[in-house]
Parts: sequence; structure tokens; C-alpha cells
Amino acid sequence: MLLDDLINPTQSDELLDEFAKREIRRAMLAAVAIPGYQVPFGSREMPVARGWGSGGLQITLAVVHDDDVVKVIDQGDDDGVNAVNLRRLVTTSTGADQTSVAAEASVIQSRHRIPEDGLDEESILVLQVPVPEPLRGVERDMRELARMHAEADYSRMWVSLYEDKVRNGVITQTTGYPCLVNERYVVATTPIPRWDIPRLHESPFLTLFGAGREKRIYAIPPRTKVEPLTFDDVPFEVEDADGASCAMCKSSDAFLVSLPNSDVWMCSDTDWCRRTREANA
Amino acid sequence: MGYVSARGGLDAIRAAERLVRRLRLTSESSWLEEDQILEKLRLLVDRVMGEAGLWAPRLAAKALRQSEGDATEAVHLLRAYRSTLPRFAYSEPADADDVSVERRIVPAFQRVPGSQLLGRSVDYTARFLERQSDDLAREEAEKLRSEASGTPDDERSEAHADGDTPQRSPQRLLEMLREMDLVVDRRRADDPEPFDITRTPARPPAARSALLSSMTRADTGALVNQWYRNILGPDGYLHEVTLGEVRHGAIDVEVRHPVTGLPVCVSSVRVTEVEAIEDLEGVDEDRTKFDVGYGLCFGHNERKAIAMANLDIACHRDAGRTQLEQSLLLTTDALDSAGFLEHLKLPHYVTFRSMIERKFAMRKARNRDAS
Amino acid sequence: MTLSALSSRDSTLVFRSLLTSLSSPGEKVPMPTHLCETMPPRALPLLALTDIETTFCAPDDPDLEAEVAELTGSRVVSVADANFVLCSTPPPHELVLHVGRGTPLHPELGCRLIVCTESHEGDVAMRLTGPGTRPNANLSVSASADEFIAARNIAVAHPPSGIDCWLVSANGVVVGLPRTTLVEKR
Amino acid sequence: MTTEVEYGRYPVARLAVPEWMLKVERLGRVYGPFDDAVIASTGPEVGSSKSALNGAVVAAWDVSFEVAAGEALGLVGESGSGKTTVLRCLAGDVAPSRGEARLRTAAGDVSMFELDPSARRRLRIDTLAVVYQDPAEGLKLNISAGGNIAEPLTAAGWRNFGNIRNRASELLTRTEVPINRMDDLVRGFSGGMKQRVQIAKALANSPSVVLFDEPTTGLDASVAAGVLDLIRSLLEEHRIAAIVVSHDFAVIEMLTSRCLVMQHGRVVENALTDQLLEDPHHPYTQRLVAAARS
Repeated sequence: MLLDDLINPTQSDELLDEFAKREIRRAMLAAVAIPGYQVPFGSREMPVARGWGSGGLQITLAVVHDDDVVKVIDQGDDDGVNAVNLRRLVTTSTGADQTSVAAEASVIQSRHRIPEDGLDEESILVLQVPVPEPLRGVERDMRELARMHAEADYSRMWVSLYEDKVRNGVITQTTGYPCLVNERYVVATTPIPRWDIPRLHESPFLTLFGAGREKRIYAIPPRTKVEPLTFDDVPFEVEDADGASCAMCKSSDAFLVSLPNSDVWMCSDTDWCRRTREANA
Repeated sequence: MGYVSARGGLDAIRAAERLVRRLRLTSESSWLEEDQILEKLRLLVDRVMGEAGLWAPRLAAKALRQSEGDATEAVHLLRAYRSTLPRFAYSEPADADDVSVERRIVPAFQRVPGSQLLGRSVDYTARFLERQSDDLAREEAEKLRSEASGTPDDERSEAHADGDTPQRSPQRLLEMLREMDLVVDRRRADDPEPFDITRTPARPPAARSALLSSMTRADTGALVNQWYRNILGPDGYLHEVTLGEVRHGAIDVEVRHPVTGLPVCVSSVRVTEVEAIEDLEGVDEDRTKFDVGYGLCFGHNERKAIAMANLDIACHRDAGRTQLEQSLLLTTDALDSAGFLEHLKLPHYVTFRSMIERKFAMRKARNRDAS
Repeated sequence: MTLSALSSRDSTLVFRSLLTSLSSPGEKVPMPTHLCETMPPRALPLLALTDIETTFCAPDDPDLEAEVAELTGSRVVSVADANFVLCSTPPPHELVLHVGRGTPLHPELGCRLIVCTESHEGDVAMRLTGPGTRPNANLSVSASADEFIAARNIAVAHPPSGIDCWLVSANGVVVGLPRTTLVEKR
Repeated sequence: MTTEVEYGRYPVARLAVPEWMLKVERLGRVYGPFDDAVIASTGPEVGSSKSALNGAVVAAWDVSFEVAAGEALGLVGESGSGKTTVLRCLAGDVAPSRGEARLRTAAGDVSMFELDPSARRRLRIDTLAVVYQDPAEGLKLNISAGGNIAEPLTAAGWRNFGNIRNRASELLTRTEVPINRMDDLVRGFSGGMKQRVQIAKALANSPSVVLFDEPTTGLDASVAAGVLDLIRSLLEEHRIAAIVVSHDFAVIEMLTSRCLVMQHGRVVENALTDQLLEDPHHPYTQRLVAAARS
């Protein structure tokens, strides 16, 4: 490549140079080897804003090749604008195929959800992470945060759960529930709903977490212990929809979202909903 | 029935893209040339290159045109483009003493060796909005153009009041203060590799080179705000410094030729450089001396370089007592802050559903306790 | 020996093999056949993962070391400082104990050790447990690799610091041993 | 140690073989550069802990003592005498410039100053506790009394909400904090009550050593008396090795059997507390005792 090529670029679909991919790969390998540890990496600027999945996108671009089949969702929806945009970037720059069926996908990039079904040993789940630091609510100083992780000193996190329970009668943490990975590191589970948390525990698939803005990658390897932080005698609670079922597919065993001030519930995983409807028909 | 996020998402996105592009390209006025942006909006181009951390005037002009003047968006375009480029080599260290100055002022003294050189700056002009008609302005431009370059105005603004002939590489005030033994010497004998913030995220405690790199690439407004916040805001641990040097000039960047191994000049970049002299008064400081903060950024951007120099010395003196370093390293990048802010526009209905569920769970728990 | 730089696609394929091997410690993961047929498989992890930002060394394989440095731009440094260390035979105790393990604040700075073995069959049977391992995951190594495993176990005894290893067989099958894997003789 | 048996308040351990729990040797802390000449230019004889040579402050120098289980040792002196510096070095809040501090733990003796910061912090969880003069230093004021006690408990691995509640209420009851205040933020507590919560927190994991830094300074006299009574009975109850730092001889007299008098960074007198009160030798001690008696 000549200097002239650099300053007079021609159009290309490439979003990341090869060296950037290598660096991201090295960070991913470290993340898998140290489950739950937030590996710092030289996060690159992507054609999407930081906060719009730039971390997840970098991981996906570094993982995917043209034999892969990708599924990209936002809030469980394959057709959300963020999902559509990211999927388009991934498929055009890597040549990978696309699908909305989780079981057909080798790499699934998601914001805020784990698909209801279909992930197996062949799957790699890439989660977009806005805030990778689970302890930020109890500590602001990054030097102290680094120390707490290095020493596995999580007592202040436990105190915050204690206080929560005392004050509110329940643990009020909503999405992104903090979990202890491999009995060592506390991680922020993106913000996926608590509904999805149990599926991270001893899962058959690899989960990679990408935080582009905060420049951190972490991972939960398959077959790894993932425990939501809760007291022995205070059961972890997933979202309760009070026995509601999806207005479209009638599922009651899926994560449901509702209309404002209404009893109409819908699956957030749109492809699951579609397939369930087709199976019902 | 039911909530549906922008269905037919791909069509909607494509339509939005087409709309932006069509309205930008087909607006009534004539095509905006890159040269026009480079010349007429040169300070904006400088600012965008500085915040992008990429010296590429033509690309910056293209980015500004494409972003329709949104500086942060232009920075984003440049940085995202840079992500596609491989890094083949590192440049040779450049010595700031080799900067050929186009402007140089030393507020700390009336007269200095090498002279004060006001150069091209609006600092000394009255800020009247020029309301003459475009025709008159064009007429004036013609007249000025017909005069030879190197006019007496150029000479006079360079000579300033002291009448000395300005030098292109004047001796630094800092050197003279050092000769007077008035400065704490913090130069180190070892020469550590500078911290590369594009490869390793800088977090406190960080090397000084990490702090300086972060600030040199920071959003100009964010840096000015950090500075002022520490002057007048709740933290208030920042001194007002005396400026030792404010310089703007050009310097060559060299890279070793992969075959010959010899340094070759690949570009000339313009930089603004500032040295800020700080009065020491802390209990554990040498009160008989000064210390110096340093600021340098791409292009002509004095506000940024001054804020940077003052924050550099403030951060050194803070020595980790407060979270000033964390603020500077983590909160001043234009794309980080703007990106995170804008992500709030994305759908959040899964998280919001989970929040509502907890509200009801809390009520249930409260009712249970009450009964 | 003739190595060549990997294409973008081949780099991705090698990386995926390495990712799978670290995600499933003990599992025998083949690296891309078309590459293993044309190049010594032990060089593939280096060719796929290193560049001018990394350091490496191959103390017992100077020819390969020189070629990798030339092709990737990765800098050759001492064993203690290297991000990647390649050993053509199971390395001695001292070497394994000498490579970087990172720190509790930066465990990711631990070394990646690539160790060549003739094959993944041997007389010494090991049981593997830890994140990613399958039930009854195991590893058979030769007597010479046994010593290496013992040294590796010392190097990973103080998590989160530690080293991560890949055992690469002559035919290009890789077995990953991240620091979290507990390796015990059966 | 003297062979003459003078029964102090907690004579048991002292009479047995000197079974120290914490042993401090030649502890020193200097702010600024120092050498022998700088050290020699400070101290009670000079009348200052600040060196005229270079302005360095010798906050504490050559402080040695040991404390046994069930024993309370006093460190007494005016402010600036160096007693709090000694305590902060032992607590791990300040790094000493010199000296050694050995602590007897279940896992054997450890040299505290040689431990890395993380091991030092671990000691603070269940072996060595501190009660600070300022409750804001020992407590998180925006957390409930129970939550403050939950911190050392969870740090020690407690994971059962009910058990944590029970232990916290047991400790608060023992330290005479009304149990109906357990879920209130400490911020709203009176000074005496905050100190009681701090003591309860310090005792959460039954430490073998507790350091008290001016535990009742700033409290009203009647409140202070109550807190002192509490500390005294707790020390008797738990066979804790305690160090009590105070400028107030009344506090030292009430809590300790033996004490060190510090002035300008040096120990000027070291004796049994009763003895010291009856027959102070050093003029500085005499002055302090006279002040306490007046």
C-alpha cells in the first residue's frame, strides 16, 4: 500500500484492518482463558456510534468468516434498526450468510437478549455491552475498582444487595444482573433480563462480551459456572409476567414484553414467536 | 397488534440513508469544494483533525462536508476510516524545538529572546460581526489580492512591540528558567515508550504520556470545560497558570524507510504547543521553584493546548489524591461521550420491562410485609 | 522451511481453531488442513495472532523464529518478556517457570505458550476439569510432556495470574490448556 | 518485661509467659527525606518532631512494644506526639519508614509490614480491626447499621441473609444499639451510637487485635463514659489484644493495664498504667497526669 492510497482511499467494505482483528482476537483468547475478567483492548472506532454495538461489532468482525451464518438481534428482534444495521455491516464486510433462526446461526450478535432457543455447542454468542463494570454502582474510582477485581473483593457488592433487600423487600436489580463467573470474577451481564441469566450457567455455547466505548472484552466459556449474586436464603427471581402468554404465539415460557398499560403481551424474541406460531398452525 | 419495533427495518434504514444523501447532494447552493473547506473553515478542519487524532486535511475536509458541519460526526468518520487502515510503522520521535513557528507569544515576559510573534490570530481584533455586503467583501478581497504577499502587516504583526526580528525556532522560556534554576526538573533519564492510547485503553494510574495523548485527542469543548470546572466548579483544585509559551507552527514527521532504513519525511503537520508555568505552594513541594505543564495538539487550537497544559500540571500536582486523572482520561473523548449519549435513542423496551416488573415486585413485597 | 503470511481468511480459520481449543480444554481441534499440509502447524498460531504490536520467541527454533519475525513484524524478545513463546519440544521446567504470568491487576499479560508434541497420544493420562472442559475430559501425553505439565501446573497455581498453553501435534491438531484448567494425573 | 508483679486490670495473660499477639519493634515514620542526623535533630530533647535541618517530620521513631491476648496497651500523648501515626501504621493506613510489626494469626506469625497490600487488607477482615475517632472513617454513613456490619461478614464469606441479620442484631444488641435502628442509615445516628456501631462492626469477625484511636474523643462526657464501659467489658469478654490511643489519661486509666507515653514522636515513658498515674517519672508524663487529675 502506498501513502497515496491511504490519503486517497477508494471505497471498500472493510471495517477493520487485519492487525486490529488480530488484536481483538488476542484479547478474546485472554478473555476465554480468564473467564469473567475484563480484558482491555484497543477498541477501534466503527462506522456505528460508541454505544450502538461497536464492541460487539468488533468481536463479530474478528470472529466471522465467509462460512459463518450470522444472526443479529436487538431486544430479541431481528428487524430492529440497530440489528438490521449491524447485520448489514457484518454480512457485507465478511461475506457471511444471515439467518433469523438461532439454531442455524454459528455466530449470534445480540443487544439485551439471549435467543429463547437454538444455541448449542457450535454457537458463539456475542453480546453488546454498554457498561462492562458491574461494581460501578458501589465504587466510582477506577483504581479501586481494579483492585477489587484483582483481589476478588466483592463485599461491597454484597452489602449493596443486603441493603437493597432490607430497604425494598426484594433485590431490585433489573437487567444486567451481576453474576459470579467460575467462582472468581463478578461480571455485568450486559443488560440482558434476569430471565436469560440461568441460560448462561453451564451453557453449551461460548459467550463473548464486547464493550467498545469502555474498551473491554470478557467471556464466559461454555460449561462454566455462572451464579447470579444472591444470598443462599434469598432466591434469585426472573421477571414474572403473572402467567401471561404471548398474544401472537401463546407462549408463556418466553420473555414477554407488553404494551403500555395493557394486558397484551408479546414475545421479545420475534423469531421464536414466528416459529412457535408456525408450529401451532 | 402488539409493539412492533420499526418493522421492515432494512427498508427504513435504506430510506433514511437515501434521504440524508439526496438532500445533502442536491441542495440548491453550488458544490462545496474541499479547498474551500480547507481554506475558509481552516480552524474547524484543524479542530476535527486534532480530535480525530489523524493528520489528514483533505480527509477532514471531506468528512466535514459529509457531516454537514457536525464536527463530532466528522471526527467519527475520520476515526472509523482510520480503523480500516493497517499500521505499518511508527514515526521517528519529533523534537518540538524543530517546530517552525508562525505565531509565538510569551505572556510571562514583556520582551523575550526570539521575540513575540503575534501572527495570524483574532485575539487582537475587535469582534464585530462584519455586515458589509458580499459584493463589497469581494471587492476588498480583489484589492488585497493585488497587493504583494509579505505585506507590511505581516511584518508588523510578527515584529510586535519589541522591534526584534522574530526567529522561526526561538529559544524556549522554559530553557531560560532552567538556566535560572527556577524550575523543578522532571525530565527523566530513561526514555520509556510513549503510551499508545489507540492500542491500550488508558486508565488511572496512567503514564503521563497516556494523559497527554488522551488530552491531545480530547474534545476541545470537553477539555476547556474540565479546565474551567476545576477553576470555578465544585472540585476547584486548579491554579491559574502563567503561560510561558504559546506557539503555532509546522514540523516534519519522519518515518524510517523500510528498505534503506533512513528517515524520510512523510508529512508536515501543524501543531499548537503551550507551556504553562505553575507556582508551587504545596507542603511537599519546592516553593522556591516553578513547575511546568505541557500541551500540544494538531492544528491551530490554542484553547485546547492551553487547557491541556494547565490540566497536565494540575494532574501531576494532584498526584492521585482526587479523580482528576480519571476525569481527563475517561470523560473527554468526543466519540465516547457523544456515542453513549446517543445510544439512549436505541430501543430499551427489554430493560424497561424488567424495571417495571421490579416496581410491582417491590409493591408486592411491601404489601406482604404490611399484612 | 518456507512459511508464508496467512491470508485474512486463513488467519480467521486458525484463530477459530485456537478459540475452540481454549473454550473446550482437552478437546482435539484440527487446524485448517490446507495450511497444515503446506507449513509446519506449530507456526500457525504465531502467523495468525502476532503482528508489530506483539513480542514472541522460539528459543529452540531459530529459523522459524526469523521467518515469523519477517512475515508478521512481531519482535523477538527474551522468554521472560514474550507475549508468545513457541517450543518445538515440551520445554524444560525452568523455561515454563520463566515465562510471564501477568499480575492480579493484569492477568491478561500472562504468556501464551505453544508447545509441539509428536501426537496427542501418550502413556501418561491426565484428567482435565475447569471452565469449558467436557465431562471426563482427558489428555494423554508422553513422558517428556509430563514434566512440562507439572511445571505448567506450578505456573497457574496463583490465579488469576498464569499462562495459557496450546499443545500442537505434528499433524496440526491443537489442544488448549487455559490457566483455569485443572490438570491431574489419573 | 518487669518481673515485679503489679496486677493491672488484665493481668492474666501478662502473668503467663509473655504470649504476645502483636509485637512492634523500632517502628518509625518520617515525612520527608531523612538520615541519622535528621532523626537526631528531632525529639523531646529538641522539643520538636520537625527537623530544623531539612524540615522533615519524624512523626514516630523507635517505638517498640508488645501486646498479649486479653491485654490492653495505651498510647498516650498530646496531639502531634505520634501516637496516631503508630496506630495508622499498624492499621495499614500509613506505610512505616522503618520497623517491624509481627502479628500472631491462626496461620502462624506474619510480619505485617512485609505483606503486600492485598494480604494486609485481608488481615483487616477478621484478624485486626480498627475503631476510628471519626465514625465516617470506619463506617459508611449512607448504609444502614446492619449493612455496615454485613460488610466484614460478607468479606469473610457469609452468604446467608438470615444469618447475617442474626449476627448483626446480636452485635448491635451487645453494643447497646437499639435493635429497631438496625435498618436505619448510620448518618442519622448520634455520635455515641455511631461509635457503638463502629465497635460492633469491628467485632464482627471476632478479631484477635483491635486498635482504638481516640474512641470517645468528641463525645459528651456521659456518652463517652458509656462507650468506655462498653469497650472495657468487651475487652474482658473477648480476650482481645487491644491498643488504645488517647490524649486523655482518664481513658487510658479506665481501659489499659500498661501504657506508653509519647512526645514529639518518641516514647518517653513505658510502664504499668497504675504505676504511671501514681508515680510518673518523665516531666511530660507528670504534666499529663496532673492535667488529668485536675
